[in-house]
Formats: sequence, C-alpha cells, structure tokens
Amino acid sequence: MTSYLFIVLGAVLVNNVVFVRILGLCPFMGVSKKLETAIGMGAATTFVLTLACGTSYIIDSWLLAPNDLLYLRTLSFIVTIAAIVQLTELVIQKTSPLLHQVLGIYLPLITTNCAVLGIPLLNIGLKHNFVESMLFGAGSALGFTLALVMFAGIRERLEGADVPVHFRGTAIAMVTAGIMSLAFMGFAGLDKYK
Amino acid sequence: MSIYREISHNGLWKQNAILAQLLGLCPLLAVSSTMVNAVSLGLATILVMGLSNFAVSLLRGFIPYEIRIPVFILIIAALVTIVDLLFNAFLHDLYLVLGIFIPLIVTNCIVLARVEAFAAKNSAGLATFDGVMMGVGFVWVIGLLGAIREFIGQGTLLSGIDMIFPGMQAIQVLPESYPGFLIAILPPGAFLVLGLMIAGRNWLEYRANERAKARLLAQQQAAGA
Amino acid sequence: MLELFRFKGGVKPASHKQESSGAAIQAAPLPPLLVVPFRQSATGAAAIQVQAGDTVLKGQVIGTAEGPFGTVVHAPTSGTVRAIEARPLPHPSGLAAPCAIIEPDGEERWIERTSLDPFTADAATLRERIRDAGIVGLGGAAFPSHVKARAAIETLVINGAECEPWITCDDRLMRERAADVVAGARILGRLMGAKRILFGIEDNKPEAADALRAVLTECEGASCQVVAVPTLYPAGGEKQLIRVLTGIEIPYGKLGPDFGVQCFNVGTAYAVARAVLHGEPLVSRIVTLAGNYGQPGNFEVLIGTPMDALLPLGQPGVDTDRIVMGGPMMGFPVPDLGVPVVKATNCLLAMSPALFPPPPPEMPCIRCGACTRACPMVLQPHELYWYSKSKNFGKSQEYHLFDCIECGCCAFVCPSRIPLVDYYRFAKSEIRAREREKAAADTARDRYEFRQFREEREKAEKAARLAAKAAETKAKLAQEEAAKSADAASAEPVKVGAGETAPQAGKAGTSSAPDKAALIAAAQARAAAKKAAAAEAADAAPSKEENA
Amino acid sequence: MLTAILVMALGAVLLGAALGFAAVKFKVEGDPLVEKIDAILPQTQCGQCGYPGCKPYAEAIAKGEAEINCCPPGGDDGVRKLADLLGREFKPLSGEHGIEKPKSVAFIDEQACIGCTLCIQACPVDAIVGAAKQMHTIIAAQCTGCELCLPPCPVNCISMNTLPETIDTWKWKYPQIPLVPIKAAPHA
Amino acid sequence: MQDAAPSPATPPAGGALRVSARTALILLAFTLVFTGLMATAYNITRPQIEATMLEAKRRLIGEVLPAAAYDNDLLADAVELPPSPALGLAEPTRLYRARKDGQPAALVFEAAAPDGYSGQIGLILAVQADGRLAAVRVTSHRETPGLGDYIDPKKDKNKASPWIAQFAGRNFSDTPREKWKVKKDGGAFDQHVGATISARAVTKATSRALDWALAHADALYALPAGARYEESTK
Amino acid sequence: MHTSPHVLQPASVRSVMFRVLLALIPGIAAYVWFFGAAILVQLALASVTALAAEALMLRLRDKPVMLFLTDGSALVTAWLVALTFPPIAPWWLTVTGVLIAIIVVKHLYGGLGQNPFNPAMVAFCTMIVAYPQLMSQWPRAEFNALGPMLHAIFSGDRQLDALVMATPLDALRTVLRDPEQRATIAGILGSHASFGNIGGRGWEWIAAGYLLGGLWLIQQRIITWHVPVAFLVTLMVIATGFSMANPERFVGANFHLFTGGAMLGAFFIATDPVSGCTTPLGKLIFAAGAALLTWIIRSFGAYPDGMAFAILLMNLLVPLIDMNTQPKVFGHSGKPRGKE
Ligand SMILES: Cc1cc2nc3c(=O)[nH]c(=O)nc-3n(C[C@H](O)[C@H](O)[C@H](O)COP(=O)(O)O)c2cc1C
Ligand SMILES: Cc1cc2nc3c(=O)[nH]c(=O)nc-3n(C[C@H](O)[C@H](O)[C@H](O)COP(=O)(O)O)c2cc1C
Ligand SMILES: Cc1cc2nc3c(=O)[nH]c(=O)nc-3n(C[C@H](O)[C@H](O)[C@H](O)COP(=O)(O)O)c2cc1C
Ligand SMILES: Cc1cc2nc3c(=O)[nH]c(=O)nc-3n(C[C@H](O)[C@H](O)[C@H](O)CO)c2cc1C
Ligand code: SF4
Ligand code: SF4
Ligand code: SF4
Ligand code: SF4
Ligand code: FES
Repeated sequence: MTSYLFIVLGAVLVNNVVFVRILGLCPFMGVSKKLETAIGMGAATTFVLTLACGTSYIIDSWLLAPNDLLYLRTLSFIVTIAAIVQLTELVIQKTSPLLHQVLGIYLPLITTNCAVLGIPLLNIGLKHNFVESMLFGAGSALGFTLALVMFAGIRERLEGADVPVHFRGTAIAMVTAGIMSLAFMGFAGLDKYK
Repeated sequence: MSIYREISHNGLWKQNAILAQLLGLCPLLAVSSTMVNAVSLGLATILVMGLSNFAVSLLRGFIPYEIRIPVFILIIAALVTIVDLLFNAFLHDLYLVLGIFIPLIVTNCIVLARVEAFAAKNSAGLATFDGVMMGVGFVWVIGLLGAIREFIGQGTLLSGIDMIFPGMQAIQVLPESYPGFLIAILPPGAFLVLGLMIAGRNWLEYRANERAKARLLAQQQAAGA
Repeated sequence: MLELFRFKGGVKPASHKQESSGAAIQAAPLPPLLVVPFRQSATGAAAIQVQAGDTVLKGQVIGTAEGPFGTVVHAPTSGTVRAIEARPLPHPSGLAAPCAIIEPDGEERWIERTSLDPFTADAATLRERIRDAGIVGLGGAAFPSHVKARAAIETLVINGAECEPWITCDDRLMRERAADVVAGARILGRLMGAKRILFGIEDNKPEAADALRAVLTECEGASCQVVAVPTLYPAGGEKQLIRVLTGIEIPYGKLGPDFGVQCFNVGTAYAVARAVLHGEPLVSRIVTLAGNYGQPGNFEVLIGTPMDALLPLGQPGVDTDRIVMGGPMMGFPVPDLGVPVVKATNCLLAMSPALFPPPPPEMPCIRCGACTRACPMVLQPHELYWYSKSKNFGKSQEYHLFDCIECGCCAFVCPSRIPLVDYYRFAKSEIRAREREKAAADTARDRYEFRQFREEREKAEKAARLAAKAAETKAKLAQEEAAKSADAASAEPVKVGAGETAPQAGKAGTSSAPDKAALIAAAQARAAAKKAAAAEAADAAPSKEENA
Repeated sequence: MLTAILVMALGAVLLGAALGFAAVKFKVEGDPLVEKIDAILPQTQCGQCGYPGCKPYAEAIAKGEAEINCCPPGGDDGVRKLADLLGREFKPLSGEHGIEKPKSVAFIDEQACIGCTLCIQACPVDAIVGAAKQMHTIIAAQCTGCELCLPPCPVNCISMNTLPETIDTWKWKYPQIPLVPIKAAPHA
Repeated sequence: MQDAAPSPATPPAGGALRVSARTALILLAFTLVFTGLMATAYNITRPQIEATMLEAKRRLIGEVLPAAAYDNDLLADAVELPPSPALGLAEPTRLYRARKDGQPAALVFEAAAPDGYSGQIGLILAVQADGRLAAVRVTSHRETPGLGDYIDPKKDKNKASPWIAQFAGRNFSDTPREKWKVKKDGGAFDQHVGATISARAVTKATSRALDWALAHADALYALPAGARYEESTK
Repeated sequence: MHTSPHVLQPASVRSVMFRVLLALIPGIAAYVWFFGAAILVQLALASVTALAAEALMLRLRDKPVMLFLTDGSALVTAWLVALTFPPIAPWWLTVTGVLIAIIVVKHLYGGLGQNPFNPAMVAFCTMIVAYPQLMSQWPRAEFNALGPMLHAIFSGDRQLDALVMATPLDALRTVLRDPEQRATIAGILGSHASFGNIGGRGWEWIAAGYLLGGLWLIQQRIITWHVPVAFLVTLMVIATGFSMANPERFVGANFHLFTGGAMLGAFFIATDPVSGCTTPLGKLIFAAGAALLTWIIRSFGAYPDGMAFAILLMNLLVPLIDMNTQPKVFGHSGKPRGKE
C-alpha cells in the first residue's frame, strides 16, 4: 500500500513531470496565463492521462509484447490516446454538458501534450504493473496540474510587475519555470525511502 | 524564389517553432544539456518533419477532412518509429541518451501543426522544404541552447561527439580548472537559458523595428527635404 | 454604559483640533457675489427655476427637485440673479456646471418661514419639509437626507465623531447649538420610528459631549445617549461608527436601514431642526478654516460664497500653496479658488509645504502588509493597488474594490508612500465608465438586431408582394419601374425599398460624391420616387421605439 | 509483419468507424463563442472592421477568418480582451481599419437638412428619426457614433461632435508615477 | 468546412453509416500501408539492432574484463542468477563465465550498492578465478553530479587514474577484509573529500560482491550454460 | 492629480530595511565570535556586489538609481546571502550568488517588491545544487584564525581539511544514514565536535542572536508574529513528535531549531514580505508549510538544510494561498467570497 503512495507522491513531487521529467511543457507554457484555464487543463489532463496509462498498459502487455510487436508501441499508443481523447469528449458532451463546458476546449489540446505519450512509455521503462501504471499516470497528471496551477497563480501576479520590456511574456515565464524547477530539486532524494 | 525565402524566414525566425510559437519545448529542454544531444535530436526532427510534410502533401488528395488528424498522426508515428529504429541500430549510445524523446517527436506539436497548416495545402516540393526549414529552425535553437548550456555547465563544446563519430574529442573551451556551473546542465538551467534566448530574440526584434522606423523616418525626411 | 465594539484597522494621525476649536463660530460676511450651483447633492442637479434679472429672497427656491432623489436649491440671501452660467465646482475634476450668480442686496430678506410641530406632523409631511429645505448630508457625501429618512429603523446614530484631523465644525456646532442638534435628532428619530438615538462622539471632544448631555437630560420617549467612542480614524465613517456603537457591520451594497440603523451627521440633524422648527431651508453651513491660517476658526458661511471671499477671514499664511476641501485624510485640493462653498464643504484646509510636506517619491509596494493592518474595511489594499495599477479591473473587483471607502488609512501608513487611494479612484471610475459603455453597447446591440430583424421581415414581405404582383401583371410592373427610374441616376427603387444593408448604402452614397448639385437633385428625385417605401420605414421606426 | 498489419488494421477499422460516425453524429452546431466575442465588441456597428456590423465580425473571428485587431472603436483594450478570450497573442490595433477615436455622436444641422431619409437608412441602430421631406434629428443617447450616416447625406449636414465631459462622466486619471528619471530622452 | 452537413438533431442514419464506412476504409488503407512500412523497416534494421545490443553488452563487459582474458563465447556462457540480497539485487540477473582454454578465467556479474548518497548504485564486476577482482565499474547511479559522481570514471576529473581503478587487481590477501573500507573509516581505499558516502557505498558493495563470488565460484563455474543458479547453500 | 490623504506617517522602505539589517547584528556578532571574522569579509563582499549589481540594473532599466540604491533592500538580500553561505566560501561563489539574487531574481521581475521568489534563497539553492561541496564546507567551530580563512576565500586553493568540518546537520545525516555505524542520536550528539548543548556548537548562539533580533523586529512592527511563531512551532511539533516516536532515527526539536538556518529563516527569510504571503492566515500556512518541508528535506532529502528549498517551494504557492485566505471583508463575514 505504501509503495503505491510513494509512486503517487514520487510522481507528483520528486519526479514532477514538468520540472524534472520535462514533459508537457507546451500546455504548461500555453495555458497558464489564467488560473481558471490552468485548473481546467489540469483536470482534463488528469482524466486522460490516467486512462491512457491504463489502456496503454493493456495494449502493450496483451497485444504487443506477446506478438513481438514492440516497435508498434509509439503508433498504437498515440492512436489510442487520440481516440480516448475524442471519445471522452463525446461521452462527456452527451452525459455532462457542464463538465464539457469546463473541459471541452482543453481536450483536443491534450493530444499534443507529450506527457500523454511520454508517461505511458515511461511506465513501460519502469516496469510498472497495471495498478502502478494507472497510479503513476494519475500522480504524474496531478504533478502536472500542481505545476500548472502554481505557475498560473504566479503568472497572474506577474502581469502587474514592472518586468523589463524584453522579458515580458514568455521570457520571464521561462525564468519563472526555471526557478520553480530549482525549487522542486529540493525534493531530490526523497524517493530513496520507498 | 521569394516563396522559398519566405518559407525559410518563417521557419528560421519569424514563425520559429520555439522562439515564436513555443511548441516542441520538451525535447528542446530535456535533451539540450549538451550540444551533441541537442543537434542529434534536432536532426531526427528535421528528418521526421521533412518526410511527414512530404508524405502528407503527396497524399493530401486522399485524406478525408474528418479523419485528417488520425491519418496525420499515423503517418508521423510511422516515420518516427522508423527513425527510432534507425537510431537504435546505428547510433545506439545516442539512442540511449535521447531515450523517450525520439518517440515523443510524434507529439511534438510543430510537426502536426506544420503538417496540417502547410503540407495539407501545398505541393510536395514546397511542403518538404517547409518541413525541413521548420526543422532547421528547431535545430539551430536547440543546438544553440545545447551549446550555451554545455559551455556554461562544463566549459566544453561537443562533448559526447564520440557517440556519433567515434574517436572525435570534445573541445575544452574553458580551462580545466573551470569549476563548471552544474545548474546550467540541470532542468532549471534549461529554462533559464531559454528564457534569456527568448529575451534576446525580443531585443533583436525590437532593435530591428527601431531601425526600420528610423529608416522610414529618414526616408520621409529625405522626401520632405 | 453601552457596550462598545471595535472595528479592525484604523490609524491615529495627529489630530490638530485645538488650533481651530477654541473660538466660537463667527458669521462670515456677505460676499459681493454668490455662486450657487444647481448641483448640490450627490444624486444630480436641480431644475433651474430662475432667470437672469430675477430678484430673489433669502431661502427662495431657485431650483426644484427632479425625481425621487432630487433636492431643492435655495437662494442663500436676498438679491438679484445676475446670470445663470456654468462655473467650476468644488469637485476634483474642476469641471463647470450651471450655477446661479446672485448679487446680494445686503438686506437678507427671508421668505416667509413657517414652523412645523414635529410631534403632530406626520412622517410624510416632515420628510417633504426636509426635502423642500434642501437638506443633504452634511457629513461629506451630500446625499439627500429625505431619501435616507424614508425607512423605518431601530437605532438612529448621530455622527459627531469628526474623526478627520483639523476639522472642528461639528465640534463647535455641538458645543454651541446642542439644543437644535438634539432637537433635529429627535425629529429624525421620530420620523423613522427609532427606538433609541445614539450620539457618537470621539473621546477627544469632551466639551461637545458634555454640551449634548446637558441638553439630553430632558430627553423622553426614545432613549437617547451620548457615547464617547475611542479616537481612531475613521471612527466617523458611517460603517465604522455604526459598528462601534451597535456591532452591526453593513457590507457594500447594503444600506443601514436593512439592518435597522441609520446615520446622520450632527450638522444634518441641526439643519433638520432649523427646517422643521423654524422653517429655514439649508442656506448656510459651518465651515472650518484650519491649517496654515493666522486666525483659524469656524465660520457660518452662506452656500455659494466663493472660497476666495471666505479664505481671507482666516488670514492664510503667505506660503499657502493649496487649499483642500475636507480634511487631510479625505479632502481634495480645490482646483480654483473661485469655486463656491457648497453643502458638503466642511473644511477648507490651507496647506503649506511646511505643514504638509509634499509626498515623497512613490516606491514600489513591498507587500509589507501595513496597509492591510490599517484598513478599516479589512481589505487587501496592496492587492487592490497591484491590480488597479495594472488595470486588471476584474481582479481588483474580486478583491472588493468597491468596498473601499477611500478613507486613506492605507496610504497614510504605506512605507512606500504610494498614493493608493488615487489608484482606487482611478480604477473605480474606470470600471463605472466601462459599465456605462457596456450598457450602451447592449442597447446598441438590441437596436441593431431589431433593425436586422425588421429588414429581414420587410425583405420577405416585399419579396412575397413582388412575387404576387409579378404573377399578376408583369408588364405593368415593368412600366412602373421604368417610370420610377427615369430621372434617378443610380438607385433602383425596388432594391432600396427592400432594405439595402447599411454599408452598401454608404458606398452608394460616397461613390457619386463629386457633383454636389446633381447629387442633391438625384437624392430628391430618389426621395420622391420611393415615397411609399420611405413612409413604410418611418412607420416602422416609431413602432420599434415602442418595442425598445 | 502479418500480425502487425492485422493488429493495426483491426484498430484502424474500429477507430475509423467510430470517428467517422462521430464526426457526423456529434457535429457541433451553433457557436457560443460568437456570442462571447460579440459581447466584447463595442457594438458601434460601424463596419470599419470590414464586416457589416459587429456580429458578422464576431462570426468571422470565431471561424478564425479575421484577425482580432480590426475594430477601431474597441481600441487596444478590446483587442486585449479578445486575445484573452481566445488565447491568442495580443497585437496592437491594425492601422488599416482606422484608429481609435474619442466617442462622439452625430449631429444634424437642422437648418440644412432636406429630409432625404438617406441617413435613416444608413443608421445601423435606428438612432435617427424624421420623415421624408422633414427635418431629421438624431437621438444622441442612442447614437453609437459609427459615422455611417455622414457619407449618404447629400447636403453634408451631419457632423460628428465629441461628447463633452461632465461631472457624471468624468474619470479619475491614472496616477502618474513620479519615478520617471529626470534624464534627457534616454533612447527612443 | 463540410458542405452538406445534415442537421445534428436528426442525423440520417444511412448517411452516417456510409460516411463512417468510407472513412474507415480510407483509414484502414493508410494503416495498412504505413504499418507495412514500419514492419519492413523493423525487419531491415533488426539484425543491425541485435548486433548493436550485443556489441554494447560486450563493451560493458570489456570495461571490467579485457577480451584477451578469455577465449570462450562469453555471452553464451551465462547462468541465471535469482535475486540475491548479498549482491544487493532485487531482480534476476545474468552471470557470465569467462574461460580461457577451457579453464575458468573470470566471473562477470552485476551487483548493487543500496546505500549511495541518493539511492542505489549499480555495479558490474569481474572476479578472476584466482580470487582477484579484475575490475569494477558503475553502471548506473544517481549520485550528486559534480560531487559524488566521480565513482563513474566518465565523470571523474582524474581521467588518468580514475578513482574506481584502485580496486582493479586487488584481492583479500593483499587487502584484508577489514581494510576494504575507505581511508576515512580506517581502510585502504581513497575517497574524495566531501563525498565519502558514495565511495563508502561502492567500496562496501564491492567487498561484499567479491566475497560472494569467492564463496560461490566453484558452483558457478560448474553449472551448465543457461541454467538457473540456486543459492542452496544458505 | 494626487488627492488624499495629504498626511503620511513617517515611514519608509529605507527605514524598514535598515532596521532589518540592524536586527541581524546580534546574530552576526555571535557568528564572528564562533567562526571568526571571515563572515565580515563575506558580508562586505556581498554588499559591494549587491550595490554594484543593483546600480547597474537600475541604470539599464532607466530607474532612478540613487532612490533605489539607498533603500537598503539590496543590502538585506546581500547580507542574507552571505549569512546562509559558508563563511569560507570562495569569493566567486558569494559574488555569483549575489548576482543571481539581484539581477535574475530581483530585477528581471521588475526590481524591488515585484519578485515572486526570495532572491537570497534562489541564490542559495542555485549554488548548493551547482557546488554542493563548496556550499557545505564550514570552518570548525572556534577555529577563528582569519588568515587561513582569507586564504580559502581568495585563493583557488581548497585543501582545507584542517579548517573545515561538516555542518552539524550534515554530520548528523552522514552518520545516521550509515547503517554500519549503528550510532544513536545521543551518542552522536555527545561525541561529535560540531555539537553543542542545544544545537550545533556555536550555531546555538548564533540562532539565539537571530532570535533576539527577530523579537525586536516584531516589537518594531516590521514583521508580525505569524510567520516566526508558525514556523518554529510547526518545526518543534513535528521534530518532537518524530523523535519521540523513533529517537534512534530522528533528532529532537531543540536541535532543529538551533541549528542551520531555522532561526534565521523564521525571523528574516520566511518573513520576506515581498515573496511571502500577506494575509494573516496565509502567513501561518506559508510558515507552517515551510517548516514542514524543511523538516522533511532535512530528514529525508538530499540537501542537508532544507530551509532554502522549503521557502522557495512555499513561494510557489504564495499567490494561491493569498488568494484563498482573504480575510472576510468588513460586513461580509460568514458569506462566500465574490462580488454580487
Ligand atoms: C448611490 C447611493 C444611493 C443611496 N441610496 C440610499 C437609499 O436608498 N436609502 C438610504 O437610506 N440611503 C441611501 N444612500 C446613502 C448612504 O447610505 C450613505 O448614508 C450616504 O451615502 C452617506 O455616506 P458617507 O457620507 O459615509 O459616504 C445612498 C448613497 C449613495 C451614494
Ligand atoms: C472615512 C470616512 C470618515 C468620515 N468621517 C466622518 C465624520 O467624522 N463625521 C461625520 O459626520 N461624517 C463622517 N463621514 C461621513 C459618514 O460616513 C456619513 O456619510 C455621515 O455621517 C452620514 O450622515 P449625513 O448623511 O448626514 O452626512 C465619514 C465618511 C468616511 C468615508
Ligand atoms: C547537496 C549535497 C549533495 C551531496 N552529494 C553527495 C554524494 O553524491 N556523494 C557523497 O558521497 N556525498 C555527498 N554529499 C556530502 C555528504 O553529505 C557528506 O557530507 C559527505 O559524504 C561526507 O564526506 P566527508 O566525510 O569526506 O566530508 C552531498 C552533500 C550535499 C550538501
Ligand atoms: C522582514 C524582511 C525580510 C526580508 N527577507 C529577505 C530575504 O529573505 N531574502 C531577500 O532576498 N530579501 C529579503 N528582504 C529584503 C527585500 O524584501 C527583498 O530584497 C525583496 O525581495 C526585493 O524585492 C527582506 C526584507 C524584510 C523587510
Ligand atoms: S503599506 Fe504600501 S508597501 Fe506596504 S503592502 Fe501596503 S501598499 Fe504595499
Ligand atoms: S482607502 Fe480603502 S483600502 Fe485604503 S484603508 Fe481605506 S477602505 Fe481600506
Ligand atoms: S469595427 Fe465597428 S462594426 Fe466592426 S466590430 Fe468594431 S464597432 Fe463593430
Ligand atoms: S446617427 Fe449616424 S453616427 Fe449615430 S449611430 Fe446612427 S448612423 Fe451612426
Ligand atoms: S513538446 Fe512536450 S508538450 Fe509540446
């Protein structure tokens, strides 16, 4: 049980997707101007990534590995993920218009979030089992959400700052992300205690 | 001819995937800790971009609108897999270093964006050129980033070149006693250096604008006089 | 003893009361000209009832109330109206608005004054009297008092706190005219059915409190009490005083009566007493001259007295560089010394660089939190500042910008010397302007959409009619058309009648601009030719008016 | 090789069918985005953006056909709001559609008006009243200041007046920060 | 975009089916073509990839045991090792047996030091048949870059004689067991000042692994290739 | 036009900052007593660098140089950098740290008051990540001969075995994490040279000095009680709890409070108004979070003193905390936030 907890905590804090694994940066930079959108994107990603990790585990261990088709991983994963995104959108559109309003515009963006492919691939590298894969996916996505939301909070505040003109916008956002990832290095070594 | 110039200008500078559009950041930041890694992944990206643009523009007549995205992804993923296999076979050390970032070219938004925005609407020649130019735009940025990080971080350039050309040596730029500035090689350094590069681009743009304005003013004055 | 409550925050600036509180109120002499603005309340201007050349009596109505929130304006003295013209007002903008320029005849002839028995008159009559006497809040906001006195309440708070430094007009008023203040309070109390009346006075004015207590000994009916409240700026703010006296907190967007309290300034109460008991409308008020004066003090001044006629009474020092209307915490510099004293003018503070050093340079906010500790409204002034400065008005509203009472406590304590209140005022007026624009845009959208709808409908109707006609008599129609377009250069009546869209019409007009005469002729011809269509359009316009 | 093709073919058939079906079945209709964009536009209905009114421009933006910086009455502020809404990059007002002007209203010189009704037809918000051959007047409160009525007037009797500032419309100015260094123009 | 889109409220079922059938077919075609392409690429590159992997493995072994030291097909002469606490290993690994002229020459196997500064340090060792440690190398570690990472000779500033080289050729007779420690703990091996922990971890793990190899060498050499070794002795 | 108020309390950023500097003096005095005058050299070095960098950036950004240069904030940052770095850090380490703090963390964000991160702590974290070894070499307590230290600071020669010693925190973790040593906490604390009566030797007195200065700051109303109290109490509670549960593995509260940067952090760093929370509840959460993270990183992490990372991590959360801990506005108590 605790090992599961460590997988999640490790993915959220110690090996944060954005700051340590360096995945999912495009949405991290792109949808972090407002807190509201950041939360929406985080929720959508969490949902999709968890599912993606589960399905990709199944595909890999039931379909690809037994048939010696590992080179189809990239293709089959990305296609499945695209389908999951699409189907999720349809399902929530039909069942929960409210949720669709919240997540709808972010779902299509997720396909190009490289974390949704990267994390399932990492799962395989880390030899996680099914439950661990899902937890790792969820933890990573939570880490992504945490990073995104904190970043959005800071960026909202930065909008009023007297940042030197050439640094306004993305440049200072990058510097900020750098300092954030420096802060996350403080968690280094914690995952030693599994 | 001018269309080619425009495409190159777009790819290399104006619409530069990273500096202007902020796409494809993950590989950029993750594998640019040394120049060799950076350029290698960049070259792989060029390869994928050129090929996928070429393939899509050739096949564009056959792709129905509503499934264009899945088909594009299919094409890109296939090409990426092939590149991945090639790296594994011929540049194994590099393959280990670049890790998941080769397959991740699939999700690199620039590739898909270019395919959709350009290749799906243009002839094969133009599309390939566009793909390559966008890729070159990516390569020079990632290469520069890698060079800066490596230089600050360990005072060398081209370390790891022996993974590609066995026998070649890294260039020790700063004296051996340089203590290195590790942070540049670690993730925080990647963000910081990229931030500085974007600021540098802003500054260059700004200066170019100022110059253009001054020139215009001078012209007007000349005309007025 | 009444249990007192505390409000959070507040500051203690040096009070400087004794400079002007020593001497009795003097009557200011009649100025050679009075400038009486028709805009005397916070809610708008009165309707002008006099013309240049009219002679008026003291207390005669020269402007009548417009709408339920309107107030009446009176001639402050007898004399002749010299002109009705726009003059700058004592307002931060320095903008001009219509004023009556009255030349006094020096006789101070009153209109006929009738008193009213407050114990027999019914509430409506009393309220009418208050309105007709032109009484607005004298505590600063100049809100029409009859509007405030409309509700039924539990507790009436009479605000004699006078928490602003330097100002002593209420202090002197209470000391010298306690009987009328209390009488006014009782009238208001009766009017609103108050069970108790609380006089809140800061504890640095014991004489005033004693004077009121002396009068209050014979108080019956409603229980009246004079309460000394701790001296802490802004204890005199309505919300703070109510909080201190009753424990009730009135949020933004709510009014005192929603919680069974109402608050009037002592000067307002006094004016009510004069109006009801003596039939005197509000034509003068007490003004404190304090600050850089040789002879500071309090003066009873006619409304409309130009400030440059009043100021010499206090002998302002030669190094005076600004006059501030109101106190140092909330007042604003008057833009022009020719502006008149109005009902809201409680103090004219003379400023010199020595007494009031110019503000040191503004530094960035260091988020030290001094302002948050000082804010009596428990706001986050630095956040309001941060977002107002960067014009992120949505955020500043999220941080309750409109709860801010502009008391200035935050700016007073700010180590970075940021003129915080200036930013809030900027943001507030910007937001209000945007709301106005938004409302205008919404009406414009409705009207535009209605027009689109109408044009569609007309087009459809026309098409239907045309089709019918065409089926009927093709030849005849063709003939008619030919006749119509005979002298018209360009336009085709059928098309125009069918309602061409606006931009196209515009282009049609511009394209043939050069020859004006021909154009006019053409236009007239066109107009004649499509009389029917035009009539239809004109019909439609009013019908739509009704809809809107 | 064969298994590979089989496995992928299976997936492709399933996915292709699902997506193709979805594309038809769940086609999104009506775009709430247009309303949101329209709410930001100033509703001057002046057509300077190149579209016949604000709503058409809003539709064009929603479709991605129009830039967001073409509405002069909305000014840079308007562009900024659109940029926020759409997640696009802010760009300053494009000069080619005109420049931001202070709000004004049209005024008809009633002496000169010949009652041609042309301006009535031009006005997008029906702010002009009058009948043929009779003097026309503009209801100032409803005039959006679009200037569309100026060109059609055959006698040029319509002029635009900027609205004067009154105490009610007066705005507090942005507090100037006395931090600007006292330094002769550093660099442009 | 789509021209004749039917109203979404009542999609004509036949239309939807037809469209989806067509798109499915097209997608299928693309899939077939590109999967074929990939499969071809895979088949072409497979031999090369396998060769590269072997080469990589051989190179790794070469780090600890020169090719001249044996003449058998080392990679084929392997036994399965179950997870072994003594070696610090939680996963099954392979152990290779080097033989020269049919005689046991060396054992090449992996081990791990669990107590590195920031986690486990992976090692590969070659232990000669005469009980000497041929060499040890770090295969994976997460020690602090620039501080503890000198245990990896690639990162060691002293390229001429990297820190880890000091173990080569040692055995328990020239360095008694109680001296297999870093100097700071009174042992025989150097450490870098300020980064003793990494050195200590590697030293201890090496000594343990050497011990283990000596104890099990005979049994290991005796096993048939490909067999699974059971530590029945304990 | 400037309107109201027309009177201001006599307060200024400068007086705030200089009082903070003053409050650091007792701690610095103890520092000099135990570790020698090298720290004064570092302070001077840091101050000069900070002022130069500040002046340069102000000039580049066209801001009034003298106004900001004399506000004292750069000096506070510089002093905190110097006080958190080892006193025998090579000169370039201090200089680089200060440059990072002032140029990157302060001025790229717009200068005074606008930086979301604590400049001194970013400098510390950057340097400990980049040069962990240099950043953890401290002189032996009571070894206060200036000469060798100056040599260490200004020459490239870092063969300092005689001079340096691990910090108490570092020493403790090194020993505790070595399973072979079978050491008990009590044993280590008694034996090792770097431990004193309460915390680290010398450190405890420095911490007491900071405590004194910090209390004075509270009395001066420059900082409020929230941050130091929440920080110290949280650290105390967690440390006590764990050390009671497992005295073999976890040290007690006294040690945590009186060693490393805890006291400095509680009174001078977590209280940085610019990068910290401003609401009362926010301050409590901020400081408690920082203390918790400090303890976690100290006890399990790779870096010996987690205080800097903890504060930086909490800096990331400041906007969110502030946003969600707004005190109830006058009259709005009990009602949900938001405008009607
Ligand atoms: C726009 C506005 C509307 C008001 N409406 C009422 C009202 O309907 N009833 C009432 O009793 N007071 C009303 N007031 C008066 C306020 O409650 C308050 O007493 C007055 O503004 C004086 O407050 P101040 O001098 O503290 O600013 C209104 C005030 C304003 C500014
Ligand atoms: C910060 C602040 C301070 C105030 N101080 C006083 C004061 O000292 N005395 C006073 O009568 N009104 C003061 N007012 C005005 C009162 O809030 C309130 O408007 C007034 O007492 C209502 O009475 P009125 O309508 O008769 O003016 C102050 C208002 C504010 C916002
Ligand atoms: C951030 C940081 C990282 C460290 N990394 C390592 C490391 O990777 N390996 C190591 O042996 N010591 C490392 N140390 C040093 C240890 O904490 C400890 O001080 C050292 O190993 C003791 O060695 P000494 O006895 O030679 O001083 C690190 C210290 C710090 C502050
Ligand atoms: C109580 C107090 C604590 C401060 N703490 C720090 C600090 O920890 N680090 C720092 O760089 N500056 C600190 N400063 C100085 C100043 O706030 C800091 O330089 C700003 O972050 C610069 O914008 C402090 C100032 C005060 C008043
Ligand atoms: S008092 Fe001034 S400096 Fe302090 S937080 Fe408030 S606005 Fe900022
Ligand atoms: S002016 Fe506004 S923000 Fe400032 S203290 Fe007063 S109520 Fe609070
Ligand atoms: S330019 Fe005119 S018509 Fe176009 S959106 Fe703006 S206001 Fe509306
Ligand atoms: S009156 Fe003229 S300017 Fe005003 S809205 Fe109508 S057409 Fe436009
Ligand atoms: S490259 Fe990783 S999200 Fe775009």
